[in-house]
Amino acid sequence: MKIGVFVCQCGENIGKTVDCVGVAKSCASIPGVAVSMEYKYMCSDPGQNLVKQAIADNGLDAVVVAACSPHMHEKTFRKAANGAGINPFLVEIANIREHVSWIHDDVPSGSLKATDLIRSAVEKVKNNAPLTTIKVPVTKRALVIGGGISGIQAALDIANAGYEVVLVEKEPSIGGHMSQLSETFPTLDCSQCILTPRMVEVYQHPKIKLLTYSEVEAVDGFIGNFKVKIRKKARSVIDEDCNGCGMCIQKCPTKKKAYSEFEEGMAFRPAIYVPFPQAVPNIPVIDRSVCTFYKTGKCKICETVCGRKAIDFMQEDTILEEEIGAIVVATGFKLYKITKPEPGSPYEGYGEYGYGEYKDVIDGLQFERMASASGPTAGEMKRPSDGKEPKKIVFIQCVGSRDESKGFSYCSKICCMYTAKHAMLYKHKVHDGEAYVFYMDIRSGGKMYEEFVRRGIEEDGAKYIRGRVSRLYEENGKIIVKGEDTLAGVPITIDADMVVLATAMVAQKEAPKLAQILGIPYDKHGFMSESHPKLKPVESSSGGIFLAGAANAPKDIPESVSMASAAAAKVMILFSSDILEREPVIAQVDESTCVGCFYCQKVCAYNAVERKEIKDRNGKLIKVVAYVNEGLCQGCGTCNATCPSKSVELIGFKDEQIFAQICALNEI
Amino acid sequence: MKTGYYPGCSLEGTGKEFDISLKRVLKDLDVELEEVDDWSCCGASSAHGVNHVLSLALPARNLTQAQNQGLTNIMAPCAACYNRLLSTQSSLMKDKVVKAEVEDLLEDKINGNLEIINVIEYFQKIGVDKIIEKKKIDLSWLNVACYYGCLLVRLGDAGKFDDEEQPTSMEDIVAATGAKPIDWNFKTECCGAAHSISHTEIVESLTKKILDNAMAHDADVIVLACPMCHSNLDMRQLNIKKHHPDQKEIPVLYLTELIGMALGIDGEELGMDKHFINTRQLLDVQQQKKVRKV
Amino acid sequence: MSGHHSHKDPLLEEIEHLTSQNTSVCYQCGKCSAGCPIRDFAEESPNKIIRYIQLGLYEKALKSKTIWLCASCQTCTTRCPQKYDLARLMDALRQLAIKKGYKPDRAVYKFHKAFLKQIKDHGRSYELGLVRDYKLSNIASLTLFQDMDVAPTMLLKGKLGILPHNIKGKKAIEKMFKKYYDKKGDE
Amino acid sequence: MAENSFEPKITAFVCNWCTYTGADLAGTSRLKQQTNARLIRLPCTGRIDPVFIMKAFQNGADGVLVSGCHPGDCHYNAGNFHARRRWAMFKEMMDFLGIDNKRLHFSWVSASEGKKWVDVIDGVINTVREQGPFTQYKDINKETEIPVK
Ligand SMILES: Cc1cc2nc3c(=O)[nH]c(=O)nc-3n(C[C@H](O)[C@H](O)[C@H](O)COP(=O)(O)OP(=O)(O)OC[C@H]3O[C@@H](n4cnc5c(N)ncnc54)[C@H](O)[C@@H]3O)c2cc1C
Ligand SMILES: Cc1cc2nc3c(=O)[nH]c(=O)nc-3n(C[C@H](O)[C@H](O)[C@H](O)COP(=O)(O)OP(=O)(O)OC[C@H]3O[C@@H](n4cnc5c(N)ncnc54)[C@H](O)[C@@H]3O)c2cc1C
Ligand code: SF4
Ligand code: SF4
Ligand code: SF4
Ligand code: SF4
Ligand code: SF4
Ligand code: SF4
Ligand code: SF4
Ligand code: SF4
Repeated sequence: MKIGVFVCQCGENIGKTVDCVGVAKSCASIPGVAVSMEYKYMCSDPGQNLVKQAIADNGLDAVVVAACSPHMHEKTFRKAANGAGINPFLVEIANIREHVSWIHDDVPSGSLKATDLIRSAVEKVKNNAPLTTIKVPVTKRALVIGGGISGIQAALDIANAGYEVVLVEKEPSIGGHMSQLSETFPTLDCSQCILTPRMVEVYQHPKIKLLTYSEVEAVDGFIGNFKVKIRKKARSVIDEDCNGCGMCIQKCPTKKKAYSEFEEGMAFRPAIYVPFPQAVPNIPVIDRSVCTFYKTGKCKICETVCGRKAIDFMQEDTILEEEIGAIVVATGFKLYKITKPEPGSPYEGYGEYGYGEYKDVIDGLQFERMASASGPTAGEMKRPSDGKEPKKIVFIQCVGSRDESKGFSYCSKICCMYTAKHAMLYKHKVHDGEAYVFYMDIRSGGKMYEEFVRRGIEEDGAKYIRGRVSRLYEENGKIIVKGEDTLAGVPITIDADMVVLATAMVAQKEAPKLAQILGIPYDKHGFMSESHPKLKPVESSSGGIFLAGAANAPKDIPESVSMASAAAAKVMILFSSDILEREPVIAQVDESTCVGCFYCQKVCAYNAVERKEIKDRNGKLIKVVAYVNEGLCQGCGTCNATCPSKSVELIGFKDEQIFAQICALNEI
Repeated sequence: MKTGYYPGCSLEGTGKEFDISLKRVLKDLDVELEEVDDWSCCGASSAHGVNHVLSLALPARNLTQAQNQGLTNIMAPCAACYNRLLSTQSSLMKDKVVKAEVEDLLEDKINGNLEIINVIEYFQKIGVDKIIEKKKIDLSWLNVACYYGCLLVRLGDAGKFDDEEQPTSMEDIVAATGAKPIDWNFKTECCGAAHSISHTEIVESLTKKILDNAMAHDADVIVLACPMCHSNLDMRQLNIKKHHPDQKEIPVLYLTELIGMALGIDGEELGMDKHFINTRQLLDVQQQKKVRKV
Repeated sequence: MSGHHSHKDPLLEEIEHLTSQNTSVCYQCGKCSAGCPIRDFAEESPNKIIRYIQLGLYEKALKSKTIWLCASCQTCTTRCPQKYDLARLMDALRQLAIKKGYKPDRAVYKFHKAFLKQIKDHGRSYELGLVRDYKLSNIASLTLFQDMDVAPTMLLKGKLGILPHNIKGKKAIEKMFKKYYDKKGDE
Repeated sequence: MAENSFEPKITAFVCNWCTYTGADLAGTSRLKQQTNARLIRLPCTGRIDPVFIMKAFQNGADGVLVSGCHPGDCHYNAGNFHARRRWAMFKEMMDFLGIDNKRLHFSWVSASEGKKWVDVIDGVINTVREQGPFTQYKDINKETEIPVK
């Protein structure tokens, strides 16, 4: 092998404290080095030409450049060498600027170190093999899971960039929690008014395939090349035939058989229903657990009244398969319920607040529905027990959140804001009412957020009391609230007409299951984990899978939307080329020596190691070995260091390469 | 195997009727207890309040007594004793250093295998069916407020036998007697038992709130399972009446007394004549029902 | 890679040792105080007591009447969102107050002492003796004679034994107390 | 070489994303250091095989430093976690071979910790210098069967 060594002076940057001429001279005597030269600015055009020329003149096979950090110019020199016909992976960099000249003043010892580093690079390059970047084709079709505001935003952004999107929502309608909100902080604009147009846009978008009442069942493959199985649950209504006239809903006799999920249990719905009037798609679904026909075999009134013959009692779940290039997970959150915990649940309920026994103790979403003009009380403040207007209302913040003893250590981030909103909405509706807010801290970091909270206190007269409530109980039609004002140091008891609990935003119950299907990590609370908390907040750790909105952590609407657009941008970056090029630094298994212990599989954080069956000519299974999926492997090399039989090696950083470097540095 | 019995000091004194009624009722239910040999005081809140190691050593002595007697479980009817015995065993098993210190004082070893139960758990074990089966008197005219107090359910890390905030186990037993357990708000509110003698003014105020809430929810009687709570809720009504002449009285019964009433046992045999608040009226109705039934 | 070893006040270390907990976990939410039965009778709220400790104002905590009024009901401990066992802190502070010579609430302290004396002398608590001893040590406090009203009734109803019940293992208990106090010094 | 002028050879195995970049930063900030360390850049500390360390000692390194991202900050999610689990094993192996633990060091240096890098590397060099030259490599060669190249 003929190797060329090129020592850069970087003007005075290297030249001043490293004897470049001397170094180049002594490197010439390293076995295998055919030419060794120095130059003032190696990265400049003349410098690069010098390298190219030397390659051509000497018929070099490999190149070592001793210059600045590889993070600066590795790419530059790989490209230059490639221009002269050398495989880019036969170029190694010795960092003699950041790691030598800039940190050492002593010329002799600095020069010695520079020589050592070059020798180490030379020995490594001798063991390098020509490699080609990995090219994977990209299916330019995105899957968005979850149709809340985050999923809607991501789907629209990607679709508007011209790519196809499959949007999967598990409920009968898209819209998520935002569709339940009355007005939104910090502007108090109507939630439905800004959301509905976007829902409709999704429905009408030619590039978006909307699958509601559907769930992702399996995901195979890797970045650019996923295969996704989606279960479309039986609606009992044929989508294509239904025109959303609503006759079936009107005539269904089971008017009060089920609590409306959308109204948070404060109203009823029949067996056949759409969650709310603006639902998208406006196609009803039959809840088979409630429908008289499914229970007794009689009724079918809906079928009779349906002019479009759209009811299909025999409909079954269908499984769709989709080819997908990138995935956005936007499955949102759930609100913590204070009811008694289910057996086996790691979370404690709120016994001291009555485990949800008292009718006039409601949660934030129930308040949203009560405040909403289209809600069960048509926007009037009427407490659930007797429909009276509450004159004294107490809001309690941090219920569930920041409560280690209930299992949730984190702050839910939005409840300070929505409580302030609730107090304001209440005061706007009940002018002679009193609103008290029990809080621990007010967290209102955001544009116009603090000003919003102050307005609630200063203009609308909400009374804020710093302290956690110890107990709630019902006495004579009042909810007795036992608190302490920790600022004044006095106990406070309030006989409230209604109490609203700002309960924690928690992960979807099924989120861990979905994360496992996708092969992405989730935190101990069930929120999907980002790849890096600062620099890769929308990437999951699996290539091609991105996160948006409250599925990742408690978030408000502006944050959810920004994250969704960011995730969409990441998808578009991926889709902007037909093929994906990746450094070939990936692990590779030697099937002949692999003993199939799968320790490598256990340590791989990317699920990149798969099982592969080796069969003989007759199809008889000989053994099962590890196989590294190129698309998933990120090249960390952990498997390599773990393998007891040394059967999996990280290309570019193989054992021989590192050994060669070690030996070169420590010549006895 | 018999259940070990740790009556505790109060059941020899102020809580005598708890002991009397318990033993009387068990006779009718055909179950027997075996008293822990030469048991000593558990130190209650006094030792606990001022001295950590002693607060463990005193109950621990009873654990070793029971162990040495070959018992596998101890039933302690007094909520304070129950709490002390249970948490002592649990904390000694968790903290080896303190365990060694205590064992040094005791000159004996703790094995940590005793099952420590309270009177409610004990009746759960005997089975509510047995009460229903042996029931002789209709108590459906009686509204009962079940009072747990604080120590019975707040066991910290030591264990859990019922919900800390909304317990219902006593209600289940009361329902088996035929009486009607009512819903009320102060069943786990503290009556200040620790200050029973030292700060009567506090105890009076706390007790009054509890009594008033029970009566506001139409309770005819308060039923409980702790001699300390009993002396507060029963005896203190006299003091309260001194300061609040209009205060209504409400009889306070031990759970065992209520069970005894349902089994048709005479009030005197249950020690119900020892209360400060008269139980005569209750017993009269009980007698009428008895006569009518015959 | 060594951990941080911040310097801690010896008194704080003793408190944390006695309670086996880190005082800093309390975030001063006041939920303990809000549910405390003696809150209305105490000038300083229970959460203030732990705040004093956090601020290093140990004397204020040890002098506070609140630690003596605490009824050991565990309500605070049961409901603390940070799982801080405040009842145990109250125990520890009472012990420390005695040890450091701070004046305890007379009524409470004398009661505890009288109670323990009964156990030491008899192995069980002998209530008449307890009331007697307790009263004797509290001549100054007139209000406490109130209880004498009920004592005769109790005697009549057979609820107070006239003679103490001495257990067989009485000697062993006495020895236990002695051994303990010899080691720790009388408190 | 005289005892007082002994200059140890240190081989440092560092991850590309955190420590290598941190060392770059020390360079850009012109933070002066002793010249004894030679860095070997690996994608992740998870790639570091115990054999690398043995190999370095066998070939005459006087000290070894392993440094990567802070726990929880690993560029590859969990590589440094696996590395840390292995480090405990290294220590045992060192004991077994009778190599003083003062010759093998571990640290976390992030991409922004140029100053920390200097402190770490100078600390390691000074500690190893105090140990004197490492001469037992021949014994190790006998005891272990890793062939020396
Ligand atoms: C009481 C209350 C008041 C609020 N008020 C405001 C406010 O005034 N201003 C503000 O900015 N924010 C407010 N918020 C926050 C706001 O609701 C959230 O920021 C927003 O809803 C997050 O949107 P998302 O799309 O990420 O999640 P979601 O709205 O939860 O949507 C997630 C969607 O994914 C679907 N899904 C879940 N799992 C799956 C699955 N496995 N497969 C397919 N689909 C799935 C769900 O059905 C849902 O439709 C409030 C929140 C609450 C609780
Ligand atoms: C003391 C302090 C500590 C912090 N600690 C943390 C932390 O621990 N974690 C964390 O996540 N965040 C932290 N932050 C916040 C973090 O610094 C910011 O979030 C981040 O720097 C924002 O990045 P930016 O690019 O938006 O703005 P900037 O960092 O301000 O960058 C803006 C750039 O634009 C240039 N510029 C300005 N005007 C013009 C113009 N007209 N034309 C051309 N160029 C222009 C500026 O020169 C500058 O280079 C901290 C902030 C402070 C002040
Ligand atoms: S290659 Fe690097 S070291 Fe050389 S001149 Fe360019 S910047 Fe300077
Ligand atoms: S199913 Fe039929 S009746 Fe019902 S909305 Fe659709 S078209 Fe109308
Ligand atoms: S068949 Fe079911 S859904 Fe249809 S009208 Fe009857 S109850 Fe309603
Ligand atoms: S946002 Fe406010 S109310 Fe919600 S958990 Fe955080 S501090 Fe508590
Ligand atoms: S660790 Fe090595 S031997 Fe084991 S399965 Fe993986 S590659 Fe094969
Ligand atoms: S190199 Fe890392 S990412 Fe690739 S297979 Fe091995 S452990 Fe997994
Ligand atoms: S409840 Fe717990 S965290 Fe809150 S103030 Fe009391 S001790 Fe502190
Ligand atoms: S244990 Fe003491 S401080 Fe805690 S709630 Fe009970 S009385 Fe109050």
